[in-house]
Amino acid sequence: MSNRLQGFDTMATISATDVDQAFWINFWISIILFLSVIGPMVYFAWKYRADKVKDEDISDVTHNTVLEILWTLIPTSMLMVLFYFGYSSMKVIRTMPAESESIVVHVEGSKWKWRYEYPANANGYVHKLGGAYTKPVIDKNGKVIKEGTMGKSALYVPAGTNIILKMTAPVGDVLHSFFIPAFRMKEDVVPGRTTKQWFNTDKVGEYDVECAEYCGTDHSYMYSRLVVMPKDKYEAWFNSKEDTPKGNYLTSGDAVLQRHGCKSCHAITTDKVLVGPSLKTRRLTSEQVLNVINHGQDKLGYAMGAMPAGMATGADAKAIAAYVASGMKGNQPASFAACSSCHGADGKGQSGTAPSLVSYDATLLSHVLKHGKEGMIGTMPKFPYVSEEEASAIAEYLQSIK
Amino acid sequence: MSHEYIPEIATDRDGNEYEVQGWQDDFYGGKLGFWLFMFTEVMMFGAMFLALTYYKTLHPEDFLAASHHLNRLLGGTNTVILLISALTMGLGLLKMRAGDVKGAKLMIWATIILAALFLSIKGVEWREEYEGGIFLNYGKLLPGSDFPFGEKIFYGLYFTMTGLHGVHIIIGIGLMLWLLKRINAGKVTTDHHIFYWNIALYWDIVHLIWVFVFPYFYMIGGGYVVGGAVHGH
Amino acid sequence: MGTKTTVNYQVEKKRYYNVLVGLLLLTTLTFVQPYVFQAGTFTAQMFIAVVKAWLILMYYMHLKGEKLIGSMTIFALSLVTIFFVIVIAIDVTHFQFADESYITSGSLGSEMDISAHTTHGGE
Amino acid sequence: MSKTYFDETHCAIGHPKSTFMQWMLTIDHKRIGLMYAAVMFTFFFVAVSMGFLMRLELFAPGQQFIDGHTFNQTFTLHGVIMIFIFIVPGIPAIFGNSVMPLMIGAKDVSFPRLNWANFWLYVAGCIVALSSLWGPNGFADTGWTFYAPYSLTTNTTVLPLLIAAFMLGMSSILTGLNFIVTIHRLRAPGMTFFKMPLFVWGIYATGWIQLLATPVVGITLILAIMEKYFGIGIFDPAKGGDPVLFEHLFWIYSHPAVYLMILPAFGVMSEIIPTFSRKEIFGYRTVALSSASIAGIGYLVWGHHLFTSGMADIAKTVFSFLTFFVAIPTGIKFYDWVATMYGAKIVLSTPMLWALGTMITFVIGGLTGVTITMIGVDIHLQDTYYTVAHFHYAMLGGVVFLMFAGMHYWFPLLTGKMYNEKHAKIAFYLNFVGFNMLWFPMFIAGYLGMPRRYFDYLPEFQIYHQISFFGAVIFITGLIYMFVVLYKGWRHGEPSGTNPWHATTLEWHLQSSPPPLENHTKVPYVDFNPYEYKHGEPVVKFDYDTMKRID
Ligand code: HEA
Ligand code: HEA
Ligand code: HEC
Ligand code: CUA
Ligand SMILES: [Cu+2]
Repeated sequence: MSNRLQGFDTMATISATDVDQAFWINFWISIILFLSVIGPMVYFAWKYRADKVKDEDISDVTHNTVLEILWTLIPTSMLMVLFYFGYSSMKVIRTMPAESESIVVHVEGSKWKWRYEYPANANGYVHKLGGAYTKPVIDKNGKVIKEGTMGKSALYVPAGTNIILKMTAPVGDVLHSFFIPAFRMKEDVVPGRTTKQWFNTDKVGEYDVECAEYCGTDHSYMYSRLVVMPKDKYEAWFNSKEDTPKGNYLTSGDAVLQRHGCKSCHAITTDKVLVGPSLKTRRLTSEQVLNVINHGQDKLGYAMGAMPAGMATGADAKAIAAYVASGMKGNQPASFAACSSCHGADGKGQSGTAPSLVSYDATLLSHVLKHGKEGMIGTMPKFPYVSEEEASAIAEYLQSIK
Repeated sequence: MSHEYIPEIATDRDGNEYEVQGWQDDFYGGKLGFWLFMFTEVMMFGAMFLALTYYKTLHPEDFLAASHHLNRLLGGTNTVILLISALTMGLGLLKMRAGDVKGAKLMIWATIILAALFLSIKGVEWREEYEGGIFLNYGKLLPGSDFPFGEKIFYGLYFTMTGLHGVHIIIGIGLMLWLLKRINAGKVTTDHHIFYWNIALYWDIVHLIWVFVFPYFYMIGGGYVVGGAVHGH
Repeated sequence: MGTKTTVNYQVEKKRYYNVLVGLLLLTTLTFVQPYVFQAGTFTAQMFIAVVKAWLILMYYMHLKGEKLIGSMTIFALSLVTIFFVIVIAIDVTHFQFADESYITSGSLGSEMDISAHTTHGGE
Repeated sequence: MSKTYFDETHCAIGHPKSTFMQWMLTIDHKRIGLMYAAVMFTFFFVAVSMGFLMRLELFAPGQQFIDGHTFNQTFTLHGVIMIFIFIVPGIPAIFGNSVMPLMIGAKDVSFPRLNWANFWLYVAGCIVALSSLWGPNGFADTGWTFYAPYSLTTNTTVLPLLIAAFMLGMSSILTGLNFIVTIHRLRAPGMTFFKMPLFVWGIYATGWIQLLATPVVGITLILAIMEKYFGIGIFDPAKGGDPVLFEHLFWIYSHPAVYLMILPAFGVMSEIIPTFSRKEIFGYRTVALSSASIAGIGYLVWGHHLFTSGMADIAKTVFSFLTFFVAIPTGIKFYDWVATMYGAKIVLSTPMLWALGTMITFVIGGLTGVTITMIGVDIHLQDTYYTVAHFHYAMLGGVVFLMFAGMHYWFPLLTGKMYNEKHAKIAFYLNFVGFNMLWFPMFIAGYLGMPRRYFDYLPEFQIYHQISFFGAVIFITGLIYMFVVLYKGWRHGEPSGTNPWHATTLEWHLQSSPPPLENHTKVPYVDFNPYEYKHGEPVVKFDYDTMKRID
């Protein structure tokens, strides 16, 4: 298991890059300062250890003005550098963009849930999301029987847009703090006050949200999720009356492409050549695509040179490969490409080969995928590498096509 | 201390002698200690004034409105009473230092009476406010009332601060009674009056706090209302 | 060592009365000030209070001529002043999002004009 | 034959015959110091067990032993004891009392009876604090910071805790007051401020913080009580109150309080380093004045705890800027200590080992403090385990370690015995390794987004908590080991003589050890600097009967 929170390393916002830069500058300056004290200390403790020094040789210096000025001024100047970076990294996070150019989401933190209220959409409908995180179920021995879930408690926002979070807590409630570790930002949610923070990210993906101000018994379960979706998907959902966006945007091939930054080089829907060739015009098998992702490629002689290797790995790489190879078919999860050969492009079955898959739920699906199935029509092969997430994405899709 | 205090002597290398201060009967030390204690009072009331000013900045209008309704006449009377009591206290100490023990005791009694007077007037004021529907945990100060925030906080702090000041007056009275007892027991004398001195200081700081409490609560409302009684909003 | 300090009773007594007169005058000033001029009532009141406090400190509390305690007092008082400057002048006057915040935008069901509260701060 | 304070002592009331009553009523500063130590370490172990309980619970995600509510009470109890009962009175109450008057050649503190009353006020405060453990709804679950409005709305037993904090604060104020007056009035003749040992400087600066900062938290707690029980609205938004004001008032005290903890600890360091370097301290004046300036600047920086509170951005900037200036005098101290070791003859006895170990841990604690004072970075790290690791490095790896250093250093002075050096050193290494293993991983977890006061956490952080747990186990072993070594030393140790370390300051120039009642036979005349060494031996020598210099 990874030791990082979802999306922690993506540097998805300016605040994340700024803060990390400031942090690492501080880190290296700290190392220097640490060594400037501890280095000599250890050296002296070893060099002047009692059994090596004769009493007559003990020096009696008690002052050295030059040194004293140096070790006042040098650290001071370093501190000013640190102050500058601390200040500048705050400046950006704390300078709100104009509300007219942003989406303002009202965030309310209360014991122990986050609620989100969107502005009215084109149809005058107001999305209200959020709710408590479901705690894991624990048996008598303290074993986790069922993991907790986020339910509908996620905050959905479009990529590439200014999002202002206008936060408060109900009067009578207590302090909370809306903390998005991946973006390196938090601000307290104060009853009786309105506080704000904002971000803008291009990286489609999901990010953990934690409550970082102590608020009582379930403080440690006051999680939420931030889901950054492609703009068009967001618009589609936002203007609908659906509770939550359908489809799992995290694992859909499109989102994965976006998250890993393929789209900055490859056009997807047009034939345009950006940095690399358009992926639409190219017809490759999934293995070929996978190969390019894993090893890069430099055969076609584009000005930018090579396609970098290792931009995506593991399940993501496979999802992308499948998606690209299948010709970027709409909303379908990328991994469904593997299924459509037998079950039909729309999943409604192909007589003779495989049955209609409409309305399969995730549990059954993942079981079949893991173990395969043998029945009257023929054999359904195993797909053990299809990840849990992908399976659920497929299931969701299947349920949506009824 | 029952036993006589004899200062010690230390000598430097050349045998010159130096008198050494001990902890017994250190007049200046006692005074210094008490001054330090008074700083803590200053910080305590300072913090409350800070809270007060915090909300005054947020709700300037409410504060003016609320200040109007306090009874300036009674508050002013109390100011003068404290002024005079500070004088009697000071004169008493002077008399003690000049050897007039009887006069000193008289002055202490005068101070006690003035202090009691102060408290009674304060009581009258609080009752007036109570009848006007303003009191701790009562009437307009309840969360549900439609009293503006600024006024709620103003009165909340008004009761807290004048209340705490009143507690100081009560403690002061207690201290003065104790002082009388010690004078009668011959423990506070013309030569050993540090206890008296410090209580006088205490009384002055109580007065000093009032010097700020009074205008802050009663006077900032400006001149529209003349010492009006509390009335509804 | 006793606590005997020499004192000239008459001189000291006279000083006490003089200070009393001064304080009474200032108290009168406190009273008339709002009726004489309106602007800056708060500042004027606090200024008078500071003068009174200074008189009390110097003469009733015998701070005059006390070098050590005097400088300690200055230290303590300047600390309080700094607290005020930081909390009031730097923080609250720049209260963020005042017009959107509940506590600064009128009370529950109040008929008062809430815009009066939103004149300060806010970015 | 002089009497030690174990034989007889002054009492606050009467002349009791029984030894027990003599201890209970004693106004002798050394006995009071020891009694503080006894009470404090008892509580320390309670708090330490709470810390360990938290580590056990956090061993794996999900609930292990205690539920969320109990966990919250656990860290509240841990924090309250550690801060208000253990570390704030800490070094001043133990060593300030038992050693400081000896260092300035005084017979006692200025107000010995006040000192006695303070001790009992302190004990009463501890009892009131603990009494809420049995309160109707269980112990408070507010965290040691008592943030409004949580502390005003929780139904757990907060009131006794607030009152207790007020009493403990009062005791601390009056102790500080006592020390300031003592240092001003009772220094031996000739001992100017710049001839005082540096520990006394530390205590002096601390005294001012105790005196001027503590009342603010006192009144804040009173306002909270007024609010909770008398319905005034100061922090409650329902009445227009602002919770952020509480944070201001709370930290106006509690930030200076952290310097109140560390300054006397730095004092201990400044005693130990020259003694075991056999050399006069480098830059005496700068070390002394830096204590004063840390105390002074320390008053102005409380806002760095409010970087994400909703405070105005301009205020954040000002506070961040000011906070950096605390690091400068602190840095000067460290460089002066290291410079003292240059060309010295370094005796690595146990106190010196502790002191050097603390240099490492405190510098880490301090430098990470600088990290979180960079506003942008703190916006990420505020209320994460990074902060928790920072303050454990500063408090445990700074103050408590130096307290242990002081315990080893003054042990022979106060007991007249010597502990077993070899075992004491082993205990040190265990503690040092255990400590770093316990807290270093928490920096990483915090940076990766592990919030504090979480009873359950995402599985991503498990590995750090596990390493940390094993560190705690090693640390336990070390702590217990250390106390056993000291206990054995006290009971069965070799007599140590009056000046086993060849130290220079006055507390080592007594005619017997443990020190006699009323300390020095005669008051010495101090016309020398506190750390005068020549060829590794103290320059100033006394005839202990007359306290006359014989060098
Ligand atoms: C003994 C206790 C102690 C000490 C000494 C310190 C010292 C410092 N602390 Fe710490 N701190 C705490 C105890 C302490 N702290 C506690 C208990 C909390 C949390 C409370 C809570 O929320 O529960 C806290 C929290 C805390 C925060 C808030 C974190 C948050 O909640 O977001 C901040 C932010 O600025 C901070 C900063 C500092 C700084 C800059 C110092 C400086 O004084 C450090 C100075 C020292 C050095 C810098 C190292 C030595 C110097 C050199 C080697 C010289 C060269 C170096 C430079 C020039 C940089 N501390
Ligand atoms: C002086 C201050 C001090 C000290 C020394 C410590 C020491 C320790 N603390 Fe700390 N701690 C605080 C002050 C301190 N703490 C404060 C102020 C907080 C914030 C509270 C809040 O959020 O409100 C805090 C919070 C805090 C937390 C965070 C809680 C959270 O945010 O979720 C944790 C978690 O592990 C922790 C653990 C520990 C541990 C393991 C130790 C250890 O280092 C202790 C070392 C000891 C052991 C590991 C075990 C020792 C021995 C035994 C168990 C046997 C004992 C019995 C006998 C022999 C009689 N502490
Ligand atoms: C080689 C062709 C093939 C591919 C590719 C394929 N399947 Fe199948 N699948 C079958 C056949 C044949 C069956 C029918 C087995 C049976 O007789 O029940 C089947 C059955 C299933 C069933 C069970 C239907 C039922 O009624 O029991 C599910 C669910 C399913 N497939 C899902 C998928 C998914 C999801 C994918 C893509 C990852 C996929 N399949 C890819 C051939 C295929
Ligand atoms: Cu909400 Cu913690
Ligand atoms: Cu701090």
